[in-house]
Amino acid sequence: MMSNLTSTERARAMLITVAGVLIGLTMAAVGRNDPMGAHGWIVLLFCGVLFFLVAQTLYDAEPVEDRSTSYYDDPTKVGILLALFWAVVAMGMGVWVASQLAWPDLRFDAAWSSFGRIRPVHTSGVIFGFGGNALIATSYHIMQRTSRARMPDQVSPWFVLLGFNLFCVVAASGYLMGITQSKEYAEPEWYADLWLVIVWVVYFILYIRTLARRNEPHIYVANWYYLSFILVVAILHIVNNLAVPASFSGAKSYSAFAGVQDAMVQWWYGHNAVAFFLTTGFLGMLYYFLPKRAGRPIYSYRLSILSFWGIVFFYIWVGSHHLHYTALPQWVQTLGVTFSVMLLVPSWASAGNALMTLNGAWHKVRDDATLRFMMVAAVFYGLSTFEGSFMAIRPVNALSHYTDWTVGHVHSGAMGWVAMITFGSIYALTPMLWRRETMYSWKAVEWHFWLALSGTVIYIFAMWNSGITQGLMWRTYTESGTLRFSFVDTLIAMHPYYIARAFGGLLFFAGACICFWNVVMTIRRVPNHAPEADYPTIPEAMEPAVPAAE
Amino acid sequence: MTILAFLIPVTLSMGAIGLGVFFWSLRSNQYDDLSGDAERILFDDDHPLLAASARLSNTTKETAP
Amino acid sequence: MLKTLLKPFARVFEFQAKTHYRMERHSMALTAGIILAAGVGGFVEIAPLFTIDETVEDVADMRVYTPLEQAGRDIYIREGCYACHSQMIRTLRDEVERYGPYSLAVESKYDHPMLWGSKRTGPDLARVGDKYSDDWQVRHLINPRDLVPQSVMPQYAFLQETPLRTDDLPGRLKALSMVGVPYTDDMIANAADDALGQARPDSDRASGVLDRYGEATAVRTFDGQSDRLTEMDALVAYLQILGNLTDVAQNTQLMTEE
Amino acid sequence: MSGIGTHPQTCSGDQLQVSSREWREAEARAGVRLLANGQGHCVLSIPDLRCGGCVAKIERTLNARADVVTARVNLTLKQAVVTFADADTDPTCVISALALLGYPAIPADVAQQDEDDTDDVGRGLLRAIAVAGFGAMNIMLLSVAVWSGAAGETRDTFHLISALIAIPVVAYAGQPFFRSAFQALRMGRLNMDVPIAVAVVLALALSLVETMRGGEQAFFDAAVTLLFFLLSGRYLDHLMRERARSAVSGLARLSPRGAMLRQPDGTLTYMPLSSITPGAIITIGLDERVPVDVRIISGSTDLDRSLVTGEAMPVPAGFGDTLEAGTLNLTGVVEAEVLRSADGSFLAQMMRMQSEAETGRGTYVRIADRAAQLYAPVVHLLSLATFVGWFLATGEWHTAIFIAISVLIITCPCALGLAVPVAHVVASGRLMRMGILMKDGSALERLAEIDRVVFDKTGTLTMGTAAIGCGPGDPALRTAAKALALKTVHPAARAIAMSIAEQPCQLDDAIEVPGFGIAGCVGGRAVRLGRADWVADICLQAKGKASPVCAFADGPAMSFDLIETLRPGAVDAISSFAEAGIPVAMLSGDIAARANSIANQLDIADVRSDETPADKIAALNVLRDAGHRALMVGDGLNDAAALAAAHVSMAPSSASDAGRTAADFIFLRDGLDAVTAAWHMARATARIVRQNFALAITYNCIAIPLAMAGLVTPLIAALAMSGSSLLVIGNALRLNRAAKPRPMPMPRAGGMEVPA
Repeated sequence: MMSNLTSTERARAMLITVAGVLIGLTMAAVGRNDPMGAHGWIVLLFCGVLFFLVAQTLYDAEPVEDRSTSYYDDPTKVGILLALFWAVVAMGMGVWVASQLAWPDLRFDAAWSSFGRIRPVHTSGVIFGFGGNALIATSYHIMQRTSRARMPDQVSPWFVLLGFNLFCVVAASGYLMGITQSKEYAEPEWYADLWLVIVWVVYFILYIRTLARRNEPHIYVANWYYLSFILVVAILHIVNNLAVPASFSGAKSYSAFAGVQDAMVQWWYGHNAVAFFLTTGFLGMLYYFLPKRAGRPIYSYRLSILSFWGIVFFYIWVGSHHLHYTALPQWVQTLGVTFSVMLLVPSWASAGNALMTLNGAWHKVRDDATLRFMMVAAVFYGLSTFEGSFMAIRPVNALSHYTDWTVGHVHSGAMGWVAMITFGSIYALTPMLWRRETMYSWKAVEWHFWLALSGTVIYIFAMWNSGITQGLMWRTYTESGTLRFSFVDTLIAMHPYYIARAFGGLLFFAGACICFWNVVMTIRRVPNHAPEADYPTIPEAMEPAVPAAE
Repeated sequence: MTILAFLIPVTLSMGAIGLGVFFWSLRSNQYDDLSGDAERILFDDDHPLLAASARLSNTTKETAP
Repeated sequence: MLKTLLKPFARVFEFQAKTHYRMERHSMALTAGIILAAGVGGFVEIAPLFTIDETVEDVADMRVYTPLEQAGRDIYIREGCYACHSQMIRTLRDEVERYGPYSLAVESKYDHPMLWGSKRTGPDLARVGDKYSDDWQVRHLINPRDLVPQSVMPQYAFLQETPLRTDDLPGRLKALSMVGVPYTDDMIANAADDALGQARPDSDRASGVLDRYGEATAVRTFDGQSDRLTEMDALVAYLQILGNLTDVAQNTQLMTEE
Repeated sequence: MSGIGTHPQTCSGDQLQVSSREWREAEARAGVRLLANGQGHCVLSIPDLRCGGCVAKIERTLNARADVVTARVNLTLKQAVVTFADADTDPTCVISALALLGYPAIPADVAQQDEDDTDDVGRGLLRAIAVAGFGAMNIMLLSVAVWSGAAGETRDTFHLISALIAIPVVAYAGQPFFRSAFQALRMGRLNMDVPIAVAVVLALALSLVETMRGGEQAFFDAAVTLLFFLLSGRYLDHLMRERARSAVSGLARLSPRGAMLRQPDGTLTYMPLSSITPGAIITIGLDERVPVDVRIISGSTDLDRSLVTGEAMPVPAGFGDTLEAGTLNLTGVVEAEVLRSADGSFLAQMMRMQSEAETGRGTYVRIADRAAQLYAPVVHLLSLATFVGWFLATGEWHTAIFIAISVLIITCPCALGLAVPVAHVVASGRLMRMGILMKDGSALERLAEIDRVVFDKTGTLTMGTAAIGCGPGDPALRTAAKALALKTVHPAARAIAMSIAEQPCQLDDAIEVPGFGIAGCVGGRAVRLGRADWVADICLQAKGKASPVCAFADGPAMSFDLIETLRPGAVDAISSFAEAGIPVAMLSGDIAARANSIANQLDIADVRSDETPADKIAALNVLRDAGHRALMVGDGLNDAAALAAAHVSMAPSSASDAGRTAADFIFLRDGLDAVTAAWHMARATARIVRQNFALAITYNCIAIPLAMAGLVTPLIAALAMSGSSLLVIGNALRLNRAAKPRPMPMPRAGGMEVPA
């Protein structure tokens, strides 16, 4: 991996790792009687290992490969493996956390293993670890292929990828030590936020420079989606994490806004993190890998551009639908409803566009599990966005808010759409990256698909049932006008659904493990037996059965 | 809701950036050959296109009529 | 490294110069540019005229958290209690009947960050203050299943043994005052003593707490151990004050909506 | 080479051959435009470009060439833009390379390419839509906030922000409407943009006043959303016209750009048309169009004078004959003396006639503008009445003005501005799928109103290419005729070769005598195929037969009678027009015999033959003056001007370029059923547009009283406006299912034989 870097690049990489070690050292020293000190050691260890890796190869021979005739794929390869590593770790945490809700004593007798601390490890682990790494890896691949130009330099992709993973490690370890800002999906503390800003700015500059030196004049629509993902997440992250540290030697910080203002900013960020991190980023992935795997162009390229501008405009204003019936002024809530419902239009435009692309290639979807992953992802994207718009309406929200229904909606989007499209893209990408004919075992891909699908469906149904039951039980009155159920009664009613949810999560987790195993085996061993049918894309009759829209 | 005095300008400026990018995309005629661009990704041969200038200097190529 | 980093900006400057020249040629684009520039300029001047209604009610008797309560709140955040407990009673009849008057914006005015929460695996805690005795809270935190057999809440027995760190409390209050919480210098200076004082009703520091944070401040040995100041003291102190920072909601509550 | 035939041959065959290849290269090179950095830039139109695979293949081969800097294929416009290293590289080698790949390419008309290279109007509209969209979105957000309850200072602030957004947006995005409204007013007539501009400006002004006063209601969002909807309607209209125009302009130009001039020292040099003066000597090679009006001074040839007579049958021309510019030189290479300069030539006259006829049609007032004439005054009067009424009733001028302007806003012209273009876009999409290209929206409107149909014979009712009826019995003569026919490009000979099934016999020293025919000898006996009087030189029997004739020296002579086959669907097209009670006429440049035989065969009563282009225009003008609206279907070979003069016109894809640019509709497939299909579609669209107007009127009848009663708040205005627009667009989209053309009747057995 390191052999492809020239000596100057290795020197620069080493310089950066040395800087990292120094930062770790200062954090450890300054924060010695504060959990931040532990983070100092972690940073030191992380950069130290990297330093050792780079130092080893400092005096090796210069790389011989002619850079102008090939793309730079090493970071993408490492990115995919890291994404799968985080998937397994974070989904494992998810299963553990879900089981803790069913059987509370399923924990170690130590502070770090309580539900409150390991839940954020699951959420940040899946969103940033699995989703973030997958987005970075696929964006490296897509921006080079669609611009038909290599990345401008070879250090910044590593800096972004490994810097981002350092952020994930610091975040996860921090939660276990109790370092959190308690703002959902923005829990990491102030120094981790600052570090992410640096990484993200370098990522944005890397992306823009690659596009600037493109040899293909047209910038493919997937790049638009990725660019909006990077730019808007940067703005959201900065605005939501404005905070004053209690002291520069401690991890604790206090958010700049308070009460109802902080609620508005948090959920302006919260929903747009979903919008721009988990939707536009992965739509970019969909618009590249689905056509590539199906061997057919997108049904209507003009529609994909139109829905891009639609999504970018509509999503920004819908945050307040998380705060119905709260102390937020009435008109801000109504505003959230109006735009959440209008948001359905661009969302379903993308979902429809993806499914219509498969028109005429359904036999491939039947035979090729990877394409089936992407197709199911598009279906779930349509379902979860419809469910989202529906839940944003005030009376429905009155029932669903604070219940498990919200959790069901989140997971129909996360497991059904985000995870499925990522697994599909990884299965499409891995043979290409490691120059293999197909995945190591196509049966494993089929197994993973059915495990993932059944896991998701079980999870969602469990949460729908428990959510609606909980919501209704809270508001049930006896004839004499008193509340019929105490809160504990509702908790007792949840127990069977929590078990079902844990089981669904277990299936999904098993699928992720199979995927990790399959990818590793694809890398390590060339399949000796001829794989029956993991269909490489054969460009069949190019005429779509339904003539393209425009 | 004094926070809106902060959130609205942020969102309006993001909208303005979007508009600026749209104008740039119009000027650099990104929308000339939509059906062609949709198909183009299907046929890349997985190695980068040499920049036009680089290709010209590379004279070893055959010049069949 | 810097040179390569600045290279794109060189292109941006050159791009800007080129567009400027081109804009001059297209008079229409130039007029549009001027209008937009004027618009933004106008916006900045007129901005001070902006007065978005202050929807947060201003109430006299709203008080800030004492150092002990604030420390308890930080522990509440550290342990991730917000993952299962919300602190926002909605304007719905069943919630008002189950939890008490619906929460007003002023009540979370000094919450940095707000803990309204988004999931109720456990009950809403917005008005749990003084609903249970200190002793109930302590025994429930040590092992929830002792008091509520079906509870799925984790045990926090270690809080009873972990001493509360008070040396960083002034720094925390100072940071909070920087983000807008009206802590006086006097409060910041005596933060550590006030924290201990609030848990030691008979000690001399207790009087300092009362005159700084008001007579109604609860000064009790929250965790039942009068010899040590533990994190349990802080957390229970925080739980007992939830909903009691101001009683504007109780006495101004109208008939709830719906 | 024995001097067969009576006309001296001055220059040898091969030297003239060279000139025609040189001419072709020069012609192509003229298509290359010089770029600033010294590189050549050329646009090649590649008609059978279909998929991404072809794009990738072409680009890979072209980019691999040393002399090509970049080659980029545009699949939508089916064009390839090639940049050469230096400006004077010869594009024909690229064209041959493409032909090798299986993609024949013709240099697209570069001159025309410049104009629509940067389609400024479309881009300007798109920019305006983007700005209006941005404004509408953000103001809608702030307005929804105000409507859902933000009151007091917050509302004033939001009104202020909306104002700050609305002023630049309306100033920038409203310009297309303000400009055209201003021009219309300056000329003292009302068009549709006047009410729009007035409504937007007044809405903005009123809202600003309300903001300053701190009033509750402001119409910023109404003004900007109105602009957004109408701009999209205008863009759709423009897009449709652009799509039709690019389909037409993609084809090769009619008259060449230059000619091979005979210099005093005898050498041949390529000179652009503009520098050719009367009296100069030029050579015209094989298969070249005559650039200017000339008189032949040496050599003889066959000419395709279809541009003048409309007859594709070649006509011989020899020493002393004058050739009109635009005619096609088929078989012989000739030297000729220039009579008139390029812009005085026959072709230029034809073009001028056509453009005059087209401007005549320009006066056709589109249905939207016609409705505006009615709509604008009524609405303005009503709003004035409201103002006066309220002022009298309440005495305060402010509420009066507020309600008056709300009347103006609520009667939004979206139904006019948006529905008509949407209906036309949907119709043009449907027609495109049926293989019919439509030039612009007004063509569809005009086609719906026709009450007369006029057909041109050759190339429209008939297939245009000659076909052989019956041939001679004697096999030896048939094989000889086939062998001879294969030697020449003459269309009649080609038809003969196709109609004879047997293998051609061995033929030695065949000579083509341009203007007469082909001679050769088979097994020692001389044989000739060509004009009757020329064949008669070696075989007496041939005299008096209808040419072309084929005969051995002193052997039996046999003549081939060339016949014209009818276009498939011709009979049904005529009969369906007759059923609908629309009289059908036929104008033909052909001789009376052939014209009448086809006419009674299709039972067309009104037939006029031997019509020159001028006669056709006169006939059409007579119809127009009599108040009839005539549809002219012709291939425009000689009657391009007539096509332009008719109320609405249609041409087959085989028509000449002049015809294609003049016609409103071009049907790509051979069948004439396309004419009836287009007509049905036009009537269906007219019905939908009428329904839309009915919808708009009913909407206005509900909305105006409401507004006059002062009940209209910005929320109701927004809902009403978007509701009415969506309603009307929905109705227009119904066109997709409606008006399915009647299932295609089975064409009857084979074409009808008609003596040529």
